[in-house]
Amino acid sequence: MKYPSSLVALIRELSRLPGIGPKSAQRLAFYLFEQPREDIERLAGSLLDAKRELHTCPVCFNITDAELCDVCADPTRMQNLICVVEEPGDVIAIEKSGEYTGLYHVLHGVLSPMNGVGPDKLQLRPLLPRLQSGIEVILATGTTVEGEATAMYVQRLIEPLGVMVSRIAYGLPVGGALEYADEVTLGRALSGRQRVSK
Amino acid sequence: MKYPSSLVALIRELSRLPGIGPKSAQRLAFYLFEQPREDIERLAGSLLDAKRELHTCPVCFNITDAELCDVCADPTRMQNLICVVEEPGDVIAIEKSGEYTGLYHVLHGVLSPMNGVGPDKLQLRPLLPRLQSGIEVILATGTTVEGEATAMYVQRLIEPLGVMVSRIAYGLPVGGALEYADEVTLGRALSGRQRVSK
Amino acid sequence: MKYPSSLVALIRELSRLPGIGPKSAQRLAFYLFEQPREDIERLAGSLLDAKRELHTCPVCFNITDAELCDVCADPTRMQNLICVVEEPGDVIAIEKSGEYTGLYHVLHGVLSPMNGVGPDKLQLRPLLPRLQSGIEVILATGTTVEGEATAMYVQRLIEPLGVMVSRIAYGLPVGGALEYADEVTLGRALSGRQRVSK
Amino acid sequence: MKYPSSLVALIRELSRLPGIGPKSAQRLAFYLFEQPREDIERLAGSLLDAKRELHTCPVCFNITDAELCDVCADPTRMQNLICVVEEPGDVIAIEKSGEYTGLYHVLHGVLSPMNGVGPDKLQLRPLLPRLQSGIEVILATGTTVEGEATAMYVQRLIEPLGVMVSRIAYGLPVGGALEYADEVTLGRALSGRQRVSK
Amino acid sequence: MKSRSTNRSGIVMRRKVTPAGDIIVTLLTPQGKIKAVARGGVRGQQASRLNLFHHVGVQLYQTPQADLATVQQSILEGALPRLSEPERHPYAHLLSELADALFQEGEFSEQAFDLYAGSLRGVSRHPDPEWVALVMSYKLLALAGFAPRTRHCARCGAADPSHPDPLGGQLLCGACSNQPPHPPERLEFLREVPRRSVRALMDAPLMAEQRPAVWRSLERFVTVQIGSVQSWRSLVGGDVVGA
Amino acid sequence: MKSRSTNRSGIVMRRKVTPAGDIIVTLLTPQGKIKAVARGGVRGQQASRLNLFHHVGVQLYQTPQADLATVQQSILEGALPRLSEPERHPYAHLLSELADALFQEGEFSEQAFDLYAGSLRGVSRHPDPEWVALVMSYKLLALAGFAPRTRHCARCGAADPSHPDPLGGQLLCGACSNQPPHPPERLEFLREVPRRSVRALMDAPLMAEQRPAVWRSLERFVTVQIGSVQSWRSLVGGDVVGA
Ligand SMILES: [Zn+2]
Ligand SMILES: [Zn+2]
Ligand SMILES: [Zn+2]
Ligand SMILES: [Zn+2]
Ligand SMILES: [Zn+2]
Ligand SMILES: [Zn+2]
Repeated sequence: MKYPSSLVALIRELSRLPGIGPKSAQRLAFYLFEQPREDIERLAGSLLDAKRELHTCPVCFNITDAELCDVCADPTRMQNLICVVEEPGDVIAIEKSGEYTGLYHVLHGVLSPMNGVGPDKLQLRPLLPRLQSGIEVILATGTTVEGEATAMYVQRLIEPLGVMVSRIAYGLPVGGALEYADEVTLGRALSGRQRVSK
Repeated sequence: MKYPSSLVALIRELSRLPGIGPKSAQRLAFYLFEQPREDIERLAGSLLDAKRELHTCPVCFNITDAELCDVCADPTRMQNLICVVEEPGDVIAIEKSGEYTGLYHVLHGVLSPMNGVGPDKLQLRPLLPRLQSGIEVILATGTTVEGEATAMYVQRLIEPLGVMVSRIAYGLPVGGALEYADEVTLGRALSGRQRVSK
Repeated sequence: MKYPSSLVALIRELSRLPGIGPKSAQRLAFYLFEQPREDIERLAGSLLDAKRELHTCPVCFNITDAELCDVCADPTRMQNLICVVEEPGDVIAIEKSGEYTGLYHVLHGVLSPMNGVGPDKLQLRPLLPRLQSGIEVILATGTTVEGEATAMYVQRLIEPLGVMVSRIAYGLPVGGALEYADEVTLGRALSGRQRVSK
Repeated sequence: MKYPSSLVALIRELSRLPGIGPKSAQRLAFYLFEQPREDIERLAGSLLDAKRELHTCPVCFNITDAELCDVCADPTRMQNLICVVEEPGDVIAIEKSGEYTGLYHVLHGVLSPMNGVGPDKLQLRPLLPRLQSGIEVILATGTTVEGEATAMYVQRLIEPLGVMVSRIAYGLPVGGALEYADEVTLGRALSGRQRVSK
Repeated sequence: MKSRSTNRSGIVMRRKVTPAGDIIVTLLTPQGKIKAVARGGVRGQQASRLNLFHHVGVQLYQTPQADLATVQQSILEGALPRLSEPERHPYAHLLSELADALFQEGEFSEQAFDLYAGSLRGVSRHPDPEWVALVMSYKLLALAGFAPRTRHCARCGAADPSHPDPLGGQLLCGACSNQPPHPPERLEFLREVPRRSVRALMDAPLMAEQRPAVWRSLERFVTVQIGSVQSWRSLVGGDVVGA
Repeated sequence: MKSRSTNRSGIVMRRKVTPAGDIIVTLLTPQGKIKAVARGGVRGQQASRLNLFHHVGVQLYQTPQADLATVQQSILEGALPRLSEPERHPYAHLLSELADALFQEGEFSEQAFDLYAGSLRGVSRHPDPEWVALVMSYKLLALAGFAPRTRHCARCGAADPSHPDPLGGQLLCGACSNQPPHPPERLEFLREVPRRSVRALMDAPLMAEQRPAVWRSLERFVTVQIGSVQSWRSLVGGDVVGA
C-alpha cells in the first residue's frame, strides 16, 4: 500500500517539530484528519499570521507585533534596569513572577561552542549602546554551564563600561527539601546565604 | 506586559493539539518564530493540503486521496479476507508487518459508553454489505477492554451472516520475557498455546 | 567528614541489590536508621529465614520450604500437563493468572552460550524421567532469542519421547494497541489468529 | 498454590521499605534466593551492625558510630559556624558539596502540627548551650512550608541570644532554565540577585 | 523520611492514551480517587495491567512540580475479562462513570471502593447484569449522599407519593403527577433501595418489563443531581432510557 | 535475574532539553558512551545533576521497546564549576566534542574515560587551559587511533619531514610543502606528542606565539580524519584557528 502523498507530507512536516517523534507525528496527522475543516484552517492561519506579524523588538529583541515591544514602549517601566535573558520565553516567565518592573535584553541563545554558537550569534552588540552609567544589568541567563558561561562573558564585556552588574540568585527553589536538592545547588545556597537577624 | 495577539492565538491553537501541554505549546510557538518563513508556509500548506485532499475510502473507510483507497483499488489483494481495525493508523501498522495481503475495514473508534461512543458512532453498518459467504473477517481491534468489547459486538453482529470470524492472537510479544509479561497476558498465552510437536 | 563505616557498609550492600540506585540506597539506609530495632531485626531475620528455609523442589525445581513444593504436593493439579519455565518467578506469574492447573518444571535459566550457560547448567536432565506418553509439555520460556532457543532445544530433546509439545502463544499483550505493537509481533498475532465463529 | 511462608514474609518486609514497589519486592526476593548464603548473611549483618553501632552524636545529633561524630571531633572545622538541618541525610548532602567547613546541628524533623510534630519533638533544646556570641547559625532547613516555619521558629528562639542568624539562599537551582522555574522561585532569584561587578 | 513514592491499590475507572504514548488512568482506591500517568506506558507491560476495570497495585511517585503522579510500577491484583461481553460492557461503563462523578480526589472511603469493586464483580459474574447495575447505581448514589426522596412528594411534600417524577426521577403524589402510579413492586423497589441490603435487593429482582421505568427515573435523577452521563446512550436496547 | 536497571558513572559530554522538558544526555563512562533521557528532568533535581561536564552516577533503565535508556536516578560525583569561565569554556566544549566523535557506544574503555575526565580537570584547574586543551586533544586522538604521521612526509613518504601540511595537518617534506619549516620546538612537539607522557608535555609548554600554527595543524587533521567540529569557531581569539 502506498500512503496518500499529502498524508506523507503532513507527517513529515509534523515530525520536524522539536519533541515530536515519528510515531507522535503519525498520530497527530490522523488526529488532525478527524478534525473539522475550520479548526485546521484556524491552526494553519495562526501559523501564518504569527510568522507574518511577529518580529523582534529593535531595542531589546523581545518578540512583538508592534514597532517597539510592549515593555520598551511602556514609559512607567524602570529605565535603569536591564535584565539579560536567553530567550523570549524567559521574558514571559519573569513577567509572570510579577516581581520585575525594569527592561529586558534578549540574547536569543547562549554560548555553546560545540553547537556552533559563539558570541557573534547572540544579540550582544546591540546591548552595548543601551548601557550608560547608573544602569544596572541583571544577568538572568540560566544556571546551566552554558548560561553561566554566557553570563560571565557578558559581565567581562560590559563591566568596563561602568555599569553595575548583578547575577540572579542561585539557591534552593521555593518549596524544596534539602534531600532533593543536588550538592552543587546546596553549596551555592550555603555560600549565598543571607543574614536574617538584626 | 501584554503578549502580541498573534502569538497568543498561535499558542492557543497549538495547545489544542493532543499531548501538547501549555508549556510545550509556548516553546513550540517560540521555536516556530525562529524558523524561516518558507518552513512555516510549508507546514501550514501541508495542513491545508492534507485536509483538502484526504477523505475516507467509501468502501473500507481507510484514509485516501483517491476515489478508492490503495488497498481497495488493488485487485491482487485477497478479496475474501477483511481485517477490521479501530483506526487508519492500524492499517499502516499492519501493512508494515508485511504479513497481510487482504482487505481492511476501519471502524474509526471503539465502543466506549462512558465517552459517548456507541455502535452508531462507528462505521459498522457499511461493513455488512461487504460480507458474503466464503469471506473471513479478522477482528483486529486492540486488546484493551474496549477493543475486546468491540470485537465481541462485531462478532455477534456478523456471525449470523454466515461468514467465518477470527480474532488476532493474544500472547507474549516477540522478544518478551515472562517476568515482564503481566498475568492476564500470560493466562491468554497459555490457553492459546499452539502444538509444535508432530 | 568520614561516614561511619557501618553506614558505608550498609549503603554498599543495599546498592548491590538490583533496581536500587545509588540515591535509593542512601535514602534507605537513613530510613532504616530511624526505624525501631525490632523492625530491623525482623527484616534481617526474614532475609536469613528465607535463605535457610527455602530450597528448590526436588521434582520441579520450584521454590519451596517443604519437602515437595505446593504444586507437586497437590494431587488435584492435572498430572499430565507440565509447563516448562525459566525462573521460579514465572511460576508465581502464571499462578496469578489463575488459568493454569497443571504442573511445572523450572529450568533456572535459559541457554546463553555468550554467558556460558549451556544445557548442563539448566535443570534439564531431571525433566526427562517426568515424561511419559499422554503428557503434554508446554514450553513457556520467554520469547526472547534465548527463550526461543531454549524452547527449541527442549522440544528436540523431548519430542522423541513421544510426548505432546506445545508453545505458549505469540501475539498482542492484553491492553495493547495495534499501532504500538512492533511489526513482528503484529505479524504473529495475525498469522496466529484464532477462529471465534462456529 | 500457596507460597512458602518465609518467601511471603520476605516479600512483605521488603515491600515496606520506602521506594520499593510491589513488583520490585517480589523480584528482589527471587534475586536474593539465588544469591550465595554468604551474601545474604553479609546483607543481614550490615543491617544489624548498622542498627547496633550507629547512634546520634550527643552534640550535634548527626549519625555516628563513635563517641562524637566525625565533624564534632574534627578541631579543624570552623567552630563558630553551625548549620541547622532537618535530617542526617542533609549533612551528607552538604558535605558532598564540599563548600562547608563549619559544624552542624540536626533537628531530626520539621515542625508539622498536622502530623503532631511540635518544637518538643525536635532536637532544639540541645542547640541552645552550643550558642555564644560570635557564632553564626545558618538555617538550612528546606524551603517547604514546614522547613520555612521551622527556620522562623529557630530564628526567634535564638536571636535573643545574640548570635548572628542567616538563611540559605533561595533561587534558581544549578542547571535550571528560567522558563521552567516556578514564578515564586523566579521572583526570589531576581530580588535576591547578587552584585558581581566591582 | 518523607518518601515521594507511595503504594496504592485500586481499580482503573478511566484510561486514556495520549499521542505521546502515555497512559493516563483514574483509579478508585480505598484512599480516594487518584489520577496518575504511566509515561510511555503504552509501549510497555504497563499497558496490560493498567487496563480499564483492572484491579491493580501501583507505585506512585509525586513531585511538587508535577500535577499528575507518575505510575512507576504496577501489579495486577484482579481482572474481570467478562466485562467486555456486549451484555455487560455498557453497565461496567455506567457504574465507572457514576463512581468517577460521585467520588472526589483526596476523599478516603473504603466503603466507596468496596461498593464499586463489588458492583463490577457483580456485573461481570451475575447472570442478570442489568439488575446488578440498577441496584448498584442506586447504592453508589446513596453512599455519596444522593438518595432520591421517596417518603414525600418531591414537588409538594405530600406523604407516600407513588407516581413517577418525569423530570427529577424521584416520586410525586397523584396531584402533582400526570402519569399513572408505579405498580406496587416497582414502587417498593424505588422506596426501599437506599435502605435494603444489596443481598436482599439482588434476591428480589424486578421483572424485565418493570425496569425501563426505573432506568428512566435513575437517568432523570442522576442528570438533575450529578449532571450529564455519557453511558446512558449505550445501555442495552439503547432506547430504554430517557425515551 | 536479568535486571533492566544498571548503575553507571560517567561525565556529561552533551546535554539537550526537548520542548517536552526531557533532558537528553550523552555520557562517557568507563563502559563506553551512553545516550539516555531523563523524562521531565528539566523540572526536577535531575536538571542540576545532569549538567554539562558533571561527573554523575546514574541508574539507567532499558526496555527492548525504547531506543534510549531512561535515567531513573542520578547523584553528583564531581563538578568543575570553573569550566564556565570564558577562558576555559570553549576548550571544555572542544574536548567534549572530540571525545563524542572519537568514542562509540558499546566500546568499553577505561582509558578513554580517564583521559577525557583528566582533560576536563586540567582545563578547569590549570593556569594555562589552552595548553591543556592542545595536549589533551592530541592524546584523545592518539588513544582513538588517530595519530598524525610525523616520521614520514604525509604526501611523498620522505623521512623526517619538518614543514607544515596546510591541508592534512600532518608533516610534509620541504619538496612537498610551499611553507617554511616548523621552528624546532614546535616540530618536536608535533613529532613527540603521541609518545610522550601528559606530564612531560605539560611541563614543557610551547610559547604562546608558537601555538596558533599547532591549532591550525590540529584543526586540519581533525577535519580531514574525523570531520567537521563546531567548537573551533569559538576558540579564544576566534581567528587563531583555520585562518
Ligand atoms: Zn523591546
Ligand atoms: Zn478502501
Ligand atoms: Zn515441585
Ligand atoms: Zn556531632
Ligand atoms: Zn405533590
Ligand atoms: Zn614529501
